[in-house]
Amino acid sequence: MDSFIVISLIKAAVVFAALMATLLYLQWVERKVIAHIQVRPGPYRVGPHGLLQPIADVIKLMTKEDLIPPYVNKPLYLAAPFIAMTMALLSISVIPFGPTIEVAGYKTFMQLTDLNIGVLFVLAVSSMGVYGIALAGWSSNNKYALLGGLRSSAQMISYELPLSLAIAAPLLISNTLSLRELVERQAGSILDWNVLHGPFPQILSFLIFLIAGFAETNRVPFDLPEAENELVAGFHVEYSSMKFASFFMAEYANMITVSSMAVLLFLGGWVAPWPARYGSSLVPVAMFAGAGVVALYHGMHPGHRRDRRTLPVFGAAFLAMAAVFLLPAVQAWLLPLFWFCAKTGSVLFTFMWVRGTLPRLRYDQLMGFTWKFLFPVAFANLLATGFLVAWFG
Amino acid sequence: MDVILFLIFAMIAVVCAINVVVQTHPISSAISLVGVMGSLAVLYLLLGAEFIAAAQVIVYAGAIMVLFVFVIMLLNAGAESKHGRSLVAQLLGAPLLVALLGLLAYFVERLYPRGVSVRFGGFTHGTPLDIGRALFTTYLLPFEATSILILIAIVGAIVLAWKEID
Amino acid sequence: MQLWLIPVLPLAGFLINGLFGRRFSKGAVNAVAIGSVALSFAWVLKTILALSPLAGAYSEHYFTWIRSGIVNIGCDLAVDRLTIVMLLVVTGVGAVIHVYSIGYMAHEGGYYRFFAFLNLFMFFMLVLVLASNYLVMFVGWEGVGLCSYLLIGFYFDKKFATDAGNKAFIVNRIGDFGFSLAMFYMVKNFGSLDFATVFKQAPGAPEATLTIIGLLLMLGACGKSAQLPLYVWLPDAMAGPTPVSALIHAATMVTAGVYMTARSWAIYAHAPAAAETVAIIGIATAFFAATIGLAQNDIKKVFAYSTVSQLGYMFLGVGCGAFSAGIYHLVTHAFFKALLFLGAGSVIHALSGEQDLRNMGGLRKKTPWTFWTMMCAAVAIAGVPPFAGFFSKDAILLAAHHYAPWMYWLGTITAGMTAFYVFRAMFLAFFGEYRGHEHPHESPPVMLVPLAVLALLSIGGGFALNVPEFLGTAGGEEDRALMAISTAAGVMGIALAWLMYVAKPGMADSFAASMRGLYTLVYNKYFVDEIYGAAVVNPLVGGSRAVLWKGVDVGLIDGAANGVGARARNIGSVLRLMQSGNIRSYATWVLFGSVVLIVALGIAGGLR
Amino acid sequence: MTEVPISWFLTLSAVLFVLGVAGFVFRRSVVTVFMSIELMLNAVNLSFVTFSYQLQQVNGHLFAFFVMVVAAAEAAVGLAIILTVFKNRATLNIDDVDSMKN
Repeated sequence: MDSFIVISLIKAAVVFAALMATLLYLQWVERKVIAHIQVRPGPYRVGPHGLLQPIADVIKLMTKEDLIPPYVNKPLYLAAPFIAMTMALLSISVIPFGPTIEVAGYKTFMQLTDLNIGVLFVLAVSSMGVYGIALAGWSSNNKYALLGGLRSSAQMISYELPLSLAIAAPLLISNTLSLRELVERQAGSILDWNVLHGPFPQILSFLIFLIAGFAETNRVPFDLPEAENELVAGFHVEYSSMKFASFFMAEYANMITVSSMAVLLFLGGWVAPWPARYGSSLVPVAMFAGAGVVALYHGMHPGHRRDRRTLPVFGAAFLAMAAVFLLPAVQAWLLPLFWFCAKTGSVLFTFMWVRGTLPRLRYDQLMGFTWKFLFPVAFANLLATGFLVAWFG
Repeated sequence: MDVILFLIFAMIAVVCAINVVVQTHPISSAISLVGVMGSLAVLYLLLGAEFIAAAQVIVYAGAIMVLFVFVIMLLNAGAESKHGRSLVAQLLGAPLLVALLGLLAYFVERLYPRGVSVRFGGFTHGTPLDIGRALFTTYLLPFEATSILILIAIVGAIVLAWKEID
Repeated sequence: MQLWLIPVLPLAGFLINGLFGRRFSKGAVNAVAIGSVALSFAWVLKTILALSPLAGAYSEHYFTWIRSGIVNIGCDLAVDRLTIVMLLVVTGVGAVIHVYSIGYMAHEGGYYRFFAFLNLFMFFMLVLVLASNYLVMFVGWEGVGLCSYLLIGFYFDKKFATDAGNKAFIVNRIGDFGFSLAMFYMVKNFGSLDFATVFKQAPGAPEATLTIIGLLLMLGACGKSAQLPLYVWLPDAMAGPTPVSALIHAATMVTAGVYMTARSWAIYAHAPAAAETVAIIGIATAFFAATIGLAQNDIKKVFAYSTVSQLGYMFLGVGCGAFSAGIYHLVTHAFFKALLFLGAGSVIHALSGEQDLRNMGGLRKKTPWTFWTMMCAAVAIAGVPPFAGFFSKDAILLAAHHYAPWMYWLGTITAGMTAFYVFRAMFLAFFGEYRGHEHPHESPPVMLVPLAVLALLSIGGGFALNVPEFLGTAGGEEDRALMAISTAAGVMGIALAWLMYVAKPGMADSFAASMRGLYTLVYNKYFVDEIYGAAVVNPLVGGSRAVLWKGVDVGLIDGAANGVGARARNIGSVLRLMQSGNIRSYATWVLFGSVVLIVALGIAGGLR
Repeated sequence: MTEVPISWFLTLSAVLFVLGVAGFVFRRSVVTVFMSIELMLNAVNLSFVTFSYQLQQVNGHLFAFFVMVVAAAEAAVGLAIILTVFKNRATLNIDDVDSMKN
């Protein structure tokens, strides 16, 4: 009993810290990615390659004046960012990052808690997320904010349907609602992942899930609630300081949730693309080593003066990481974690990539797209999967 | 532990429910109602109804109440107006309510002596598997009927909302 | 042997034509209607070949229709020799008349409707004939009544046609009432409606029972076969198209009563009183109708009364115990009377709708085919040997002589009158000068070929088809003297007609003038319709108006309904005060109701 | 004492139900009245699930599920009606909606 509580607390602390750090740096990564897509360097001033930029942003936001406009509905105005943030973080608690591990004699899951209705839990929590935005829009007592809130609630209700339907299809194949079992049933090689699984590959529902996920997280090209050029920022126009930051963090946390759900449902979770006996365990080593070598090489021939010191440091760190991955003692939990993070990172990169590529939709296009195209296709896909499962299962 | 959980969430539920009734602004009522539903979901978990708890949050809190909030925002409904009166409701309402509550409580106490009690984990047949099995065997016809009902409701809602302003 | 195919083929024709005929061309309608009847005829022939020599009855059971207590009624069809005769007449003559109708109905509206109804009639008639119990027979019985109604009122835009249809239907109800009572009585006493079961029990049953059943059945037969006193509908039924008169109201449907009586001979054989009543009604009808026929001017009316009269002959034969003679006459009558009607139709067709004999004359030259074929029929009905009518009529008269000589003499006089009025019509139509205004023209071949076929049957049908022998009940010994007397009566009738209408055309009028009262009486059909109107119809209508409408309907039913409404409104005007339209008030009332309900449940002990 | 008497759940359900009725009877805003109905439905659902626990069978959950489905359908139609009424009469006060026509 006691050890359970202690382990849970430790795990919660670790996950929370890691999540916060990720949230901080995810924004840096996104700014960098967008910048490179648009052929510009992005943040570069604060710290090497702008690496300290997030810290600076946090300091800036925390020290800013927290302005509460006089005409807002105060309780809800204050509650809205809190709700948004809470709901965004809550779903992380059921997401598994790896298999059972043994640390100092204690066996535990690399997961805060394993629910046998994990998928439903994530759906439930994410469906509550809309309150944050809707209430923020309404309580601000501002027409732009109200419009943003209205748009977001309509959009999120609408896109939840294809999202749920797209989730249902792989669930039919795996026949479980527990996220952990879901991954365990995709174990093996890349061909066992739901996205490519057996007689009924779920490519279609994977794409639908991704598209609906963009909409659920209010990302480009579906970011109408905060369309800055018509609604001057939408639902959070009246927010400043840490409250504003909360909405931002909630959005990124939601992105992470959606990405990890995509990975768990379709891409096999922490399972390597091919079995370790064919050398999949060497992939991270090779990657880190390659990155280290490249960094070292650029450190020898620096583009900037400062890089002469920073790049070799990073190169050395990467090489050290590669070495760590070779240690058998940590391989058991580090490898799954690596694969999970790699896959989630790839999906997150897709998010950024899309943002840097696609223009924003018009509102009627947005609604028409989900109701007239996405929903029927998701439905047809679910039906087909159901029939195939009944036929072959 | 179970008693404490029950008392906490029952308290939240009752307070939120009272708030639903006494708040004059619809959106406050709506948020309070979400609170009631959330705490009820926890109580469902306590009773071993995992699926219903999840459905409660997804369907009620996540869809129906969002729809309410959406409509309130769309109509920009303010605090309710005070005019209009119902003599019957004013005269009979409160006594009847008290009578109803008293009767219900009395019969519950009379019909359910203290012997039967609830303990977390005392009922394990509320999983999605059990629900699904019952839904597609014993309750197949009602299930299909509800799907027709939903379809009709969608059509009806569209027809109603389609009407232009006179 | 798939007997069901025989009636179902025309039914299929009815369904096809009735449902889709509106879009069909006339050729397609013809093909369906005549094809179905011809196939049915062919199937009858095949049945005969397959079942010959058919010593006993052959029956098929399809399904149990009604099972209730002791009553077990199946949907059964059966074939025996009697049925075979009827089948051949119905399908054979039916097919010929279908062909004829192509020409006759060519210019009429509702072409597909006519053929659909004809096919439906064939279906019901065949069910009637094939039935192996009284209930299935009753289905056909009612069905042909329905078709008769539909076809009499075929020109439903004409008041007299619809009135005639109503009259036929209502008068038949009286007869059907008798038939139903007979069936109930049979179920009560025999516990069955199957022919075989009933007839097997009949010899042992009390005579009173059998007499009651026989009389009730006779009432049904009188309605369907237009006997006294229910004959009044048949002359009016001539409002329908002429092929209908020929098929339904001369050859087949009206003989259903004769068929039914003959079918039930096992009952009559043990109920002499009932049989005697049948014979008396038959001879009375024969004589009575013949007298009316003497003075009619409408060519179809003449033949209609002739039909009534001839049906009387058939009943006479059946009633005298010579049911095979009655059936024999039924067959030959079907040939020559159908021919007479079709010929009359041809004449009417030639004159573009003219039916009054006084506007005809001299048509012998203009329409030779019609004249000669009709002449065959006229000679046959007059009872001149060796034409068809001679044999059958003679068989009946012979039986009547055995039974009661006065019936024979009355029958012979009637035979003379028959010859007279038929030839009167023939002479008025075909001899002398043409008195009309239309331009007569011979009918198309499609109408003449059926005439020729029926003419051949009228000529040779008598000695070629010995029906009594086929039915296994050959008549008694021949009596040359009686034969000669009846033949002489016929010839005398012809001669008298010749004298009065060809040799000395003025003689008829002076004769009528000299016997003014009698002539008026006969000309107006003894005022039977008027008597019925005064005695039955008017009191009924008046009574319904005064009592049922003013008293029961307005006073009682409307009063009760309005009273209930008024009370409800009074109560409502009080309760309305609760219906404020305020939703919260309603909710409070619902709350009030639920509290009361819970309290009541608690007091009643429902919540324990 | 770690177990909760089953009557507590039912009493809670009764309290919530009565609060829903109170909202229906005393509130004037159509939307709030509607939400009171949802509150009553929730209270009844709690009873169903409790009974299911008491009888150790899943049927009560099914009833609760069907109630949710019906509530969803009702919300869709009801809110559409509220929208239409608001369009036509520009009011959300339930006491103003007391006649079939204006």
